[in-house]
Amino acid sequence: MLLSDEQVSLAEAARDWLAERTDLAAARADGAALAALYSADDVRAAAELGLTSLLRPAEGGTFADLAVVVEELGRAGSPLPLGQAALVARLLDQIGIGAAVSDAVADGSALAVPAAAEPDDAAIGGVPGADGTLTLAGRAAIVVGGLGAAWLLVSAAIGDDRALALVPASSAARTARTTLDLSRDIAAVDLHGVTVPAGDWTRVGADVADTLDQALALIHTLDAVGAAGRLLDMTVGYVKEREQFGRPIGSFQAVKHHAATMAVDIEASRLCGHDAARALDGGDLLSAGTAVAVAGSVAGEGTSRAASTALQLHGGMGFTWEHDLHLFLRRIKVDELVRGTTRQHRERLFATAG
Amino acid sequence: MLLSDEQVSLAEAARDWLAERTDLAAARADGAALAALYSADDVRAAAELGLTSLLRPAEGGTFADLAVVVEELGRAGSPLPLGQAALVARLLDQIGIGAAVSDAVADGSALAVPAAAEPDDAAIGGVPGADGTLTLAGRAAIVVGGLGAAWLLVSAAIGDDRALALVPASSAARTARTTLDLSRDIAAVDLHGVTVPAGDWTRVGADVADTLDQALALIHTLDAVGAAGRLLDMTVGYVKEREQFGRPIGSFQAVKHHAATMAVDIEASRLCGHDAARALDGGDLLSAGTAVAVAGSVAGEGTSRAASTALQLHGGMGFTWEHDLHLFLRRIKVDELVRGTTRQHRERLFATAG
Amino acid sequence: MSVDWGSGTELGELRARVRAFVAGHAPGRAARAGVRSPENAAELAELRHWIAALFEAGYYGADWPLEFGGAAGHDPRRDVVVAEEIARARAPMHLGGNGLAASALIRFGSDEQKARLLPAIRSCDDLWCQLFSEPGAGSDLAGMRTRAVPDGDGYVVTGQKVWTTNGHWANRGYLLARTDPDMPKHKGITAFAIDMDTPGIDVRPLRELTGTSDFNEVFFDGARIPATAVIGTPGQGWIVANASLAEERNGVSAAVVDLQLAWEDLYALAQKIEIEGRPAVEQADVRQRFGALRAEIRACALLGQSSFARWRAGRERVIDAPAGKLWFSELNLRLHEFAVDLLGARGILTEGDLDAVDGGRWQDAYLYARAYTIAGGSSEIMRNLIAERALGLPR
Amino acid sequence: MSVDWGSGTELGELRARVRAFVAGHAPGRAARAGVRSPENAAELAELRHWIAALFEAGYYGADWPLEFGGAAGHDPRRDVVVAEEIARARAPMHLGGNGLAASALIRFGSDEQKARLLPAIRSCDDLWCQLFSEPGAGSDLAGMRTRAVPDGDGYVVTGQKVWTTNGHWANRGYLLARTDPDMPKHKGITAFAIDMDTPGIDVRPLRELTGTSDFNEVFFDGARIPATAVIGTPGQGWIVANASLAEERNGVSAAVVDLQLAWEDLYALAQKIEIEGRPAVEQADVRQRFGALRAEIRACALLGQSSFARWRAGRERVIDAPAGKLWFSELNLRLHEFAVDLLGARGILTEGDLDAVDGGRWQDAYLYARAYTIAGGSSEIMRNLIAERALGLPR
Repeated sequence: MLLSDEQVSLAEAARDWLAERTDLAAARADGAALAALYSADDVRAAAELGLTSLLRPAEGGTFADLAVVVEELGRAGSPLPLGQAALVARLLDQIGIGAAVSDAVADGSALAVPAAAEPDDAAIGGVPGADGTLTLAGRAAIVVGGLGAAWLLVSAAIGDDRALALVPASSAARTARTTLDLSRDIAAVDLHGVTVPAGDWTRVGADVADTLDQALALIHTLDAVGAAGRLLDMTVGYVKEREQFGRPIGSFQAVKHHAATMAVDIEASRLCGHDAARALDGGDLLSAGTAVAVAGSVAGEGTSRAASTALQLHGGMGFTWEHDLHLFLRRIKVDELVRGTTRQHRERLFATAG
Repeated sequence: MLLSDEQVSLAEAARDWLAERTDLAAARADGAALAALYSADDVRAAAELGLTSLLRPAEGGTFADLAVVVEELGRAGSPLPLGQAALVARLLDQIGIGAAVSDAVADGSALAVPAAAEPDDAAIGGVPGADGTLTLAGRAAIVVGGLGAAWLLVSAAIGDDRALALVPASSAARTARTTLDLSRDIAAVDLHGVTVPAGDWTRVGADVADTLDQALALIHTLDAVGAAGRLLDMTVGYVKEREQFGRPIGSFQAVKHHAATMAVDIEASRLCGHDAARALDGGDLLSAGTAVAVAGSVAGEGTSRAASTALQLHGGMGFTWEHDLHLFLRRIKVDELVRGTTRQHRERLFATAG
Repeated sequence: MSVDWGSGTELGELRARVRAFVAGHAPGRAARAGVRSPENAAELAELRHWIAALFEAGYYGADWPLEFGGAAGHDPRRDVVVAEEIARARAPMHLGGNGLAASALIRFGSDEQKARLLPAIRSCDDLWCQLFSEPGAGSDLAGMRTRAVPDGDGYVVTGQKVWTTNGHWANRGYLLARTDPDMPKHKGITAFAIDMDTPGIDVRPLRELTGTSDFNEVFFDGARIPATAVIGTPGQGWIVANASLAEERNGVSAAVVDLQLAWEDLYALAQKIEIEGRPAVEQADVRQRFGALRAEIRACALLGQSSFARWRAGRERVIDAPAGKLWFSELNLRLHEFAVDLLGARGILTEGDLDAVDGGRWQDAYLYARAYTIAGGSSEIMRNLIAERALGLPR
Repeated sequence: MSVDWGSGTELGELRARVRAFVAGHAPGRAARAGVRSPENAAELAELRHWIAALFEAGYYGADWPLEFGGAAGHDPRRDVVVAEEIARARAPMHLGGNGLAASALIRFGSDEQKARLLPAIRSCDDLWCQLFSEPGAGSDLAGMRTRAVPDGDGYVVTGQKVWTTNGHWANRGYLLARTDPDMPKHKGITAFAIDMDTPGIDVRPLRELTGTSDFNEVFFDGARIPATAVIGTPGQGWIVANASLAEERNGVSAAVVDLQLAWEDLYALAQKIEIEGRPAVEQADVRQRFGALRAEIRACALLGQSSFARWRAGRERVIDAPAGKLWFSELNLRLHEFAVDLLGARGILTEGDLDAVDGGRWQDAYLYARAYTIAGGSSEIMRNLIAERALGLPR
């Protein structure tokens, strides 16, 4: 269950690359345009590193590998929706539509992200036409990467059936969201009246639809783990340097205990996140669903608590707009609330225990 | 809202007297008989101090005064159900039955305690007979002071009406309870078939029945506040003396912060408890009901947390049977769970907010 | 909504009058958490007008010396009622800097200072900022490094202050600086009443993590101030500052009113939203949280009232103020964390988003909440204080 | 009940065999929390028989040297499976003292000691107690004060030990004592294998707050022990003790199984009880707590497995063991506090009361739970360790 040497290398490569490419100052810019957050060149470079094709069956990609990368995206505070894109590439390959889009994602010439209703919202509906088209109705309230993506893989319901449909992002009505998160591109996507040609959509089994939901949830959990890890590093660094009453505040026992609690919360969250990734690789959707909910429950509480502690330990310093701290705190809160809240994960763990 | 000079004196007198009279070692004795916990002489002496007649209208007694005494009973870990007895004396005076019993309680020749079903249990039923008697059915699962009392004031339901009935304790089937609490006399009281003669019972308004319920709940809250205060004193004393790594452990910042949190929890709990007592004196039962629930909610969590911290800070020392610590921890947990749990108090605060 | 929060103080007739006055005169207050500065000159003018009206009506300044407009036999409970009613109407409070400066001047100022400076506080023609906090000191006020070096008939000030509310609007400053670097810690500090347009003072706005900008950094680069600026005597600054800080009592009851309003608004919101297809208020965990918070808010009020009553009776204890501060600040944080979580995925939307609930106020308050656990002595400092000075644990 | 807790280790065939063996041979274990001693001689005999059978079958002691019955190429994951299956069947575990002594003797003992002492551990003819903790030292093992003064061909021991499990049954003791008082802290400590019937050793039962009596105080008053009792070399005691303590790894996975069983039993109980006239399991707050605990138990298992895997791979980190210990002990406390609270007023009834739920086991476990956050390095010590040694914060 430890990371393989390859995974450690992958993490390091992603970390180095992201550290160089991520401009957190851009996230603080007022009315930050998406263009300021990342460029087409960033996407191409990520693809060259293999980060968008990590999950393609032909590459032997695994969720366990993806977990490593997503954690680094969170740690960097990166705007790039690479986890989401890699997931779309995998699903397209798996269900046999949109081969060209999958290739485009893999080579970095375009981004594609999933568009699905939030768990508590009404599902996006699809009505099949006589000519093999599918007409969509409904809205994905929160789509991470929705503005920058060229393509959306829409998770839709046809009565009791589930379907996935690939639509050009430009065909949907997209609105930039103003959220707690300043470091990512988040959009509302309205799909009312979008018609998907035959061949660009297909009915899928519950397994595929569930994989999409679970993987999306897990991406946010792992992102939060990475972001919280960054906050721990920032906090440890700060309390070693900062002096009060003539001593570094990191030498005060209460500060030590807070930092230790952060470290334990993050370690437990990380282990649960990686365990869930392995469970998704294992292919048993019931086990995977449980593991994803476990990770969501443990990390939802643990990473938000860690973020809150980080802010407290930074004192006034962390309270300023210019400090990076709040960017990660905000991001972690968003990760906790979208694609399944901590509360929803716990309800699932209770309801499936019978 | 501060204690009056008279109340401070009352508290001090009760504290000194209880410190002398309370034998915590007896609580630890195996199969401790009630006789070992307290004697008829203790009751008489308490009455002489005025502790059983504190609430009698003719004495100008107030719940605010009672609060002071009950807190001291908890602080001492006393087995004496003086709050309960004082409450019975007041209610008997108020509803005009059992004058002799009320006097006996006041002069310490007998103890009387309320017997009521726990909030989540079925009420004790009463069926009036043609001859003016009342025949009871049902059970009070937890009656503090039930074994040592000569009389029980039973809170019963006659259909939708409420009634109070005074019965000789010997007429009910009483069983000693084995509970977490080692320092108090707790009994189950079965009242099936007990017939109460005319004149020993009366229908009462909801105000009287509610006062009984609220006062009983509050007695447990204030008892827990006193017990937690004792634990704070014990803990502060211990961490000042006990050395580790060559320093008193009370000089470690994390220990300090735990102790400070205890102190704040207890202070808030105490203020809420005394506020509820004043609200009961105020006579507006809606306000009083809210204030009692506020106290139950704040102190239920606060005193149990303080007890748990006290045990942690005492380390192995507090883990031994011979140390008094666990007697108070146990008592606090019982105070939290009987006559309304923290959860029930919070539900009430929600439900009455509309 | 009609939650019975218990009556704070019982000066009912005064309360009714203040309530009517506030309803008739107060400008609105933006639904933002915490200490917020006027956003523009128009807001500032409105605020000056409102504060002056409160002084004029005798609701503010009643505790001042008679010759400066105070009332004979003033009952401090009246100040509590005024503060509560202003908060209840969501109207702006007294400016913190002005209140603090007035209190210092009244207790320690020279007759000349009082005559010159107090009237302009009443009329609100002057705006004061407090210059205490430093980037290097934080909760360790004694570690202050800004120096005021005696030089001829005055002092030359060099150093940096931070978290200066209204610094960019203020024309007067209430400054603490070290005049004697050889004295240990909090000795050798002096309080000053300075002009903010003194050459060598540079005020730069500081933006908080909420995105708003209510505080400033203030840089002193050889700013020359006259000896007459000293409040009290040189070296007495620590005593002056502590005495005026300790008078910030009415803030607690106003803060409790803010909590009550937030609870009531959140309760109303919970009636409308659904969780898992059922009204949120039918979920037992939601009910439990609301019930617990209601109790904790009441406890907060009682902590404040008890502390106030003890102060009036001359029986204040070391634990009183820090316990109230701790309880309030942590409760306020819990309440707003709960608010954001209650909203589920919609909880991420902030001011500016069309779908943001209540204009994003819950998210704003959630982010701002940590200010209270940090500023004015962090929770850690409060716990140290209680442990060492109230419980007597060894340093 | 069939909660999928995730597979701990994957040695499925072994697991099935152990499960059958345990079902066939194990005596029952009382539903009491924590480390509990046999209550009488009959229980003790049953226990000896059971432990010996586990050695005989090769489920225990497989990691021992071949000449003392160990297996070639032993895979430590087998030990985890054995521990988990014994816990899952609620059967008694290996005696802590015996395991610890064996591990110390195997790594540091002389050939003579091994030949003399190991066989009686296998056969469980010997019962060992661990003599480490002292009333004055607690979590500060380096502050140990019991002295073993060199005297002729041996040592004279004076001092006091406490929290000695099975002290009243044990015939052997694994003792740490200070042989050189001039050396600082943890230097100058020596490990000994002693006979408990040595004159000058007095074992007195200690009763815990639960009312049961599983520990002892052990008084040494000039007890004379031979030089051959030294394990390793004089002054090496700290290293010996730490090495053997570090091998208590299988305990974690067994403890997780205990948590899983407790959760499952509590879940079953929650199906039966009512809160406010509705089944407890329909209350959202109850559901939330169960859901959260299920996740936290799984996290506990993963912390243990990760730590174990890192150890096997030679990549153990400072944070691993303390993080697992902290997580387990605090989770165990939360779970049992929840259990007692869930029962409402009935939660006060304990063993011996006719109406006590499940014979009072939840109350017993609730009281016992604090032992885990105190013993074996308190939560405070664990957090210090993580902060200073894993995060590098200054002392």
